[in-house]
Amino acid sequence: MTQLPIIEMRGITKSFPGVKALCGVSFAAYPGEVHALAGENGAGKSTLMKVLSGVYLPNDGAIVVAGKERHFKHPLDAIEAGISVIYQEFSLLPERTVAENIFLGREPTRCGIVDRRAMETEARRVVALFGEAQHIEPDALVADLDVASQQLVEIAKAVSLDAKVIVMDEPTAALNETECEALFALVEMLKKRGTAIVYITHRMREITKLADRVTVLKDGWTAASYDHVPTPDTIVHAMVGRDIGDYYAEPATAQEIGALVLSVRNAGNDQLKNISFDIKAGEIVGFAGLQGAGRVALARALFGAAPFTKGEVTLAGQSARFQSPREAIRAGVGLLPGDRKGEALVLMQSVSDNGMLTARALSNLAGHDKATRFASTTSMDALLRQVDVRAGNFSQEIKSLSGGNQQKTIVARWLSLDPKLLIFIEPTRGIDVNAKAGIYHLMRELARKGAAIMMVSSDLPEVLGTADRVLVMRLGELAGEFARGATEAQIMLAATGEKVGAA
Amino acid sequence: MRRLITATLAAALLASTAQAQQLNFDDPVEFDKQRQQLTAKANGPEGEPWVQYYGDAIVDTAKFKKDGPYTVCFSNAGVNNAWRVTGWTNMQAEVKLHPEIKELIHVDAEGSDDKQIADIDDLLNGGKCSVLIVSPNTTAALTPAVEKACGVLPVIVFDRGVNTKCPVTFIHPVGGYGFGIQAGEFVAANAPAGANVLLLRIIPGVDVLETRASAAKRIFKEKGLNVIGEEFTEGDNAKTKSIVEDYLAKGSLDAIWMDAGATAVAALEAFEDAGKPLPIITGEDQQDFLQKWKAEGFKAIAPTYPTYQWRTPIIAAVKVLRGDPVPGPEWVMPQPAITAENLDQYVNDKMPPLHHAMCGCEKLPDYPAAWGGK
Amino acid sequence: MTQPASMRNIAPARRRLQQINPVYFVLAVLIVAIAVSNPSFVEPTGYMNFLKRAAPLAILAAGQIYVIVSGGFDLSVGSLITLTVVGSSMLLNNNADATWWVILVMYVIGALVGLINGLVVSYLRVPSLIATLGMMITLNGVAFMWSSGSPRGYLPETFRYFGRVNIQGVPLIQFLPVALIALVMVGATFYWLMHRTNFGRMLHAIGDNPRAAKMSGVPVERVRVLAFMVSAFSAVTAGILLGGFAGVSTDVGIGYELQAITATVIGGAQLLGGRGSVPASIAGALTLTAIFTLLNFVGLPKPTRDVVQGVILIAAVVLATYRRNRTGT
Amino acid sequence: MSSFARYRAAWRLERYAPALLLGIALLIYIAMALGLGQTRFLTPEAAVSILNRSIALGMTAVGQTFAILVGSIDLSVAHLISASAVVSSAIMDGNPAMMLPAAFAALALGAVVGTLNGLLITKLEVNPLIATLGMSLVIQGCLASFYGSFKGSVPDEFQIFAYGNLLGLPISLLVLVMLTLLAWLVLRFTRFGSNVYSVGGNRDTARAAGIKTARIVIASHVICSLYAALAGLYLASRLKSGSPWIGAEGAYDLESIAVVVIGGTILSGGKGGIWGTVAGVIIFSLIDSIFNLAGVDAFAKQVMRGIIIVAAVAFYAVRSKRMAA
Repeated sequence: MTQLPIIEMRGITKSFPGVKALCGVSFAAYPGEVHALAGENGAGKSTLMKVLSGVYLPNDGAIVVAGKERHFKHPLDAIEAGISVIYQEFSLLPERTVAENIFLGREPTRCGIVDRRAMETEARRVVALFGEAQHIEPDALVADLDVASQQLVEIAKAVSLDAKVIVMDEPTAALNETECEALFALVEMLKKRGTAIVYITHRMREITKLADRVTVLKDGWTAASYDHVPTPDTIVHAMVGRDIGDYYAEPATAQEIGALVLSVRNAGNDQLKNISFDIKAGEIVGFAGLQGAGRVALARALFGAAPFTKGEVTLAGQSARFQSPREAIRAGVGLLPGDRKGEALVLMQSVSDNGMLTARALSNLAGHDKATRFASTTSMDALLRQVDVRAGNFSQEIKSLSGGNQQKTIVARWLSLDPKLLIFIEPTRGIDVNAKAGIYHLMRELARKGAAIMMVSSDLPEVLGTADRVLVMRLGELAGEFARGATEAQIMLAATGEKVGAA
Repeated sequence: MRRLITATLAAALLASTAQAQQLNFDDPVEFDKQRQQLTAKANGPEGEPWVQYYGDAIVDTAKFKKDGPYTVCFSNAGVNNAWRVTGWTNMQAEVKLHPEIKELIHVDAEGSDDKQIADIDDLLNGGKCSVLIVSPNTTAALTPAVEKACGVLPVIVFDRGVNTKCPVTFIHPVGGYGFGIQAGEFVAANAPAGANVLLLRIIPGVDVLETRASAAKRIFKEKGLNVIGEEFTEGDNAKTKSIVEDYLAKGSLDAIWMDAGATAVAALEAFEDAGKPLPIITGEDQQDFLQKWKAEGFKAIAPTYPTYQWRTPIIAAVKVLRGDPVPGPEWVMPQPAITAENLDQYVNDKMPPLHHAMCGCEKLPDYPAAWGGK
Repeated sequence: MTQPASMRNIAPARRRLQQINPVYFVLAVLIVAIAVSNPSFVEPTGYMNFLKRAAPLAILAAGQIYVIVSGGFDLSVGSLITLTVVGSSMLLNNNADATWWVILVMYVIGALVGLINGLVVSYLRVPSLIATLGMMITLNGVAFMWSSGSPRGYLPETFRYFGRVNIQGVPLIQFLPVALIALVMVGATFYWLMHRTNFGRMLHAIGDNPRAAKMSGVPVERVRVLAFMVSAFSAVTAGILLGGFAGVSTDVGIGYELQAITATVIGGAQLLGGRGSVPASIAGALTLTAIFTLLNFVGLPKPTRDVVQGVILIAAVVLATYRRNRTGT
Repeated sequence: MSSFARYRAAWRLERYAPALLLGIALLIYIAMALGLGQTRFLTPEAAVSILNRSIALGMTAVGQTFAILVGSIDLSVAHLISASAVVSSAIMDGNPAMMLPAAFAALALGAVVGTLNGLLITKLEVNPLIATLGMSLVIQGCLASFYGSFKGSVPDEFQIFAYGNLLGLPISLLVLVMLTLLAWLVLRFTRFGSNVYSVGGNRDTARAAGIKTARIVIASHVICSLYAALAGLYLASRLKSGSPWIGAEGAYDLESIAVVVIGGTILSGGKGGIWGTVAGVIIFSLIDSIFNLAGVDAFAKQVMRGIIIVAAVAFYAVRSKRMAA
């Protein structure tokens, strides 16, 4: 290519208290090209894009747009420079309509009056680009849409901006096959118009299919950068930095699998139907499926956060249809939520307090906080050290710890209670590679000690590498069961109910 | 920068208009008039000050003559303090003495001018009222509403006035200067020249309280007393006590002058708790103060703003509706002070602490139960 | 490993100094200023009167901080104070023998008020600002209804003992106000409950992140209800002290809710929950009282006091935000 | 979930809840009037008089809606109302020629206060409750030290604002209707209005979409303060002069907040609207009228009011999945 890049990021460095998220990363996007940005969770992809979109100010480095150095102090600067980002975590306002969300902050006006008709016409036009199957009324409230439709609104927002650069952060995570194809067609169309697309994914198939260049990030560094599309193996190697083999822990041996711990029969609620499965002590059971397939709903139902309304559940022989997390915890169930900041951490409190939280919650309210029935601060310190939480001291606020150390603290929280069943949801989301391996080994260690482990993850290689058995969910039901050694293709097939050529 | 300039301008505006506007609460003519009234002989039956009046201005009310039974409407500023509670009880009891009154419709403005204006509007729209009694929340604010009512039916105003002569009569005791004079002269007569006097006030800006203070200050100045402070208590016991404690910590206090006596006992307790002898003090006719006065025997006077004035509007209303003449357009009634000599007449330990003794209610129906007494 | 280099190099002593809540320094400076402007303050009558006067607000702040840490507000405390004083006077009617059971009844009423506040916030999901605003209006009405507008009984000396009496003949300090003993006892109990028990930790957790607390097994509703009950308990206590200090009146409690919240904010509490300390809130209350006392001694009129209170309130929050941003926590 | 359903705007109870509450209040009122045989309380004149009760509260609440929608709150309106009333009446001082300058000064004061509130909240990151509470104390203090009592007086020409009639309707009511319509137009039809909802809904999302969130918050506070200043002008006209306690006396700070949330605008922002607030104001007036009709005394009225505020908000809140604190 002889063309000039539309945008170029040079030597971007960004650090947060306690974490260095990006270290001298460079990146460029050319018109009419798809530049794939690959990397593990926590490699810095999202942070890089937030710098590009003006959400974060970089500590060092430069952004050059059309040959001119720019400093984005506010997202508006980036938008004006023609950069549009579709974030992984949705940035939609649930209480507003589809059209209002698409035109958030840039509503068309006529004589100062918002031109609702123009808004709805344009929204209709953009949504129509996705094909006949995807029909969303512009005046529907976003809160009334399902996850996939919301994703579509996100994309529509960027498309309607007519941006020079569109960043898509794992856009297919919630889409089914047909929707994916429509998206790919859309990407091709945008390419033809001369838009530069930054496509963040860790799905090799999408890279192979769409990308013109590939950059791989790892732990905040540029691990590799290619002006062509290399083989998936090369990319994976650059992403992971070592062989998959020793990355995951050893599977369970036949002897290690013990008595039945959890048994679910014909259970269901408004999101789940007819669920039946078992988990034995010492076993890690992975749950795969598309976003919205009911895996998280199942975990929350077991944990009593969104209880089952029918069916039977037993835990170690006892009836176990819990109505609240507290009830579940008392009976020996633990859960590590996927939304760590939202559902697990109390950010202003210390590492130690976060570890002690559940032990204290189950103890006498008037009891001494340093020595509860389940753990004392001393035993918690030992646990935290055992799971290898790295902090200056355990009385510092947990806010300043990295994602991996935060997650390990939550593991220690549950360890102190010796749970019979431990549910991990997206256990390695936003965690760096080394910490990931640590979490995998911790899970295995727990299983060896006799816990039954349920793991819900959208990271298919992770599920395949960690679980002893994989259950696949689709549309709120169990759609298949696979022993260790299944391929991604088999699982995707079960998850989508369609023929898939997964990487 | 532009914002800064705007802000400065606004502040300057505030300050300059403030300078230009100082209402006059120190009127020597009114001062002398009220001083005379305090010692003048009132017309009307002895021992019933609620029907007594000064002067001989009488208004003819024949044009309001109407057959009974009557519906009396009363727009009340509020019953938000003990004085008004005693008064309101008086008024209700007075109504029971008049069988020709079929109904007393009472609307409570809860201390809000805005609401009282709306209330009067409602009463007029209701069309049931034979006569309207108004106890205005503030003088200026209620004037337009009262003017409007005058066009429709006879209006009687009492307690605070309005800036219009349209009501049939405006019933009130001698006034703020009179109160200030009684209290001020007592302190001046009993304290040695140069004595330290602390003025305890409720809040600034209320006309009747301002005139009390200006009268007292005029007297203190004449006598050469040393006013060492003028503090606002917001009628709060705790604040009053704290303020007095602070003054006692700083130096000696010989006398306390109060523009309203509600917190007099708290002021005295500050002396007690500090182990200091009780000062010369001016209070009001609240029972707790009178009882303490009787028990401790300190030098005190209790000028009153008598709650018996709440009986008068009902009496006047009935007269007006019958077409009988009433004192007016101002009905100024006596404003006695309680002194050591007549204290025993008013002390009554069967009555609740915040009961106002100058209520003229002892012979009214349901006394003392309705007033909370035993 | 995650500590920035600059933090490591600070001498331990200085670091500890930085960790001390600035409210204590501010309070110390104010006390010195008062003592300078009015030398008699250093005598027992001076500072004991000060503490006695500050005790109700300090107790109230120590209770309010429970609700603040749990992520809410309690605006109903002022009215509850009024209700306590008015209700006690109605029930007691100068009958000294009834003191103890009347106090008990008042605490039961307080517990009920806290319980209702907590239940409304927890189960009806009404924001505490609105729930306790409604309670404030309601209780005020109840107090007036009960007394038909003006309280009809005296408070006997046995009741007023707690707020008024100084125990004489105490060595060193000559005398000791009972209110101060009450403050120390309540302060110590509240300190223990907030900073030494599981309850206190749960309180921080639900204010910090209620969803995470729920998912971690914290009985969120129960803890929240208890927080409102503690606050109501402190309001009844403050009411007993204020009634004792100054006797019967109908508007004792007015404005105390905002003063209590102000005190906790000056004490560095995080509004909307997760951070706050009982001793610092008490210090905040003392600071507020000290400011008023100082302005009084200096002879500034009330309007100026309002302005100063407003400015200090905003400044305290700005300072706390600035400190937090700077230390990166 | 694997294919896109055809989504249309769904019918939602919340949207009609304020109207429902208003309907209930209206029914009670009518039932009481009929029951007591007081049918003259059901005439158009009576309706106008009910609405006329709450002009000042209405103006303040419409402004407060902006502050709450944007995710903030304003406790300084009560004292700002007093300040506006006093300053304008002091400047007019009975002189009709000074009417415009006085109104301008009051509005300028409102703009300054609103800007300061907004700056404190956005630039110094002070919690809006504390920022506006502090501001409220400062205004109160300034007011009391400059003006002790009623100041100035309003010329008769200016009193037309509060007492005049046009086409058989009170001018003040017409002004309130116009101000309400204006607020509705701004919120519904301008980009700024959309931005208010966006910033209130989620400040980070709004920022990421390129909205200058600080400006929106400041502007919302300026609007809130301007409406309060207008309420002050109205009260000056109604009371013939400005009193420094008129705002606090009417408890316009807490009442306006109560009215807004009764109207279904959620305290955390981003959801609700002007018509809900209007419903809330009318509900409050109706409650007043119902109590007056029934002859309930002021104290019992207070008790009921407190309960009604909580019950109305619970009516909305109990269905939402949000955890309250």
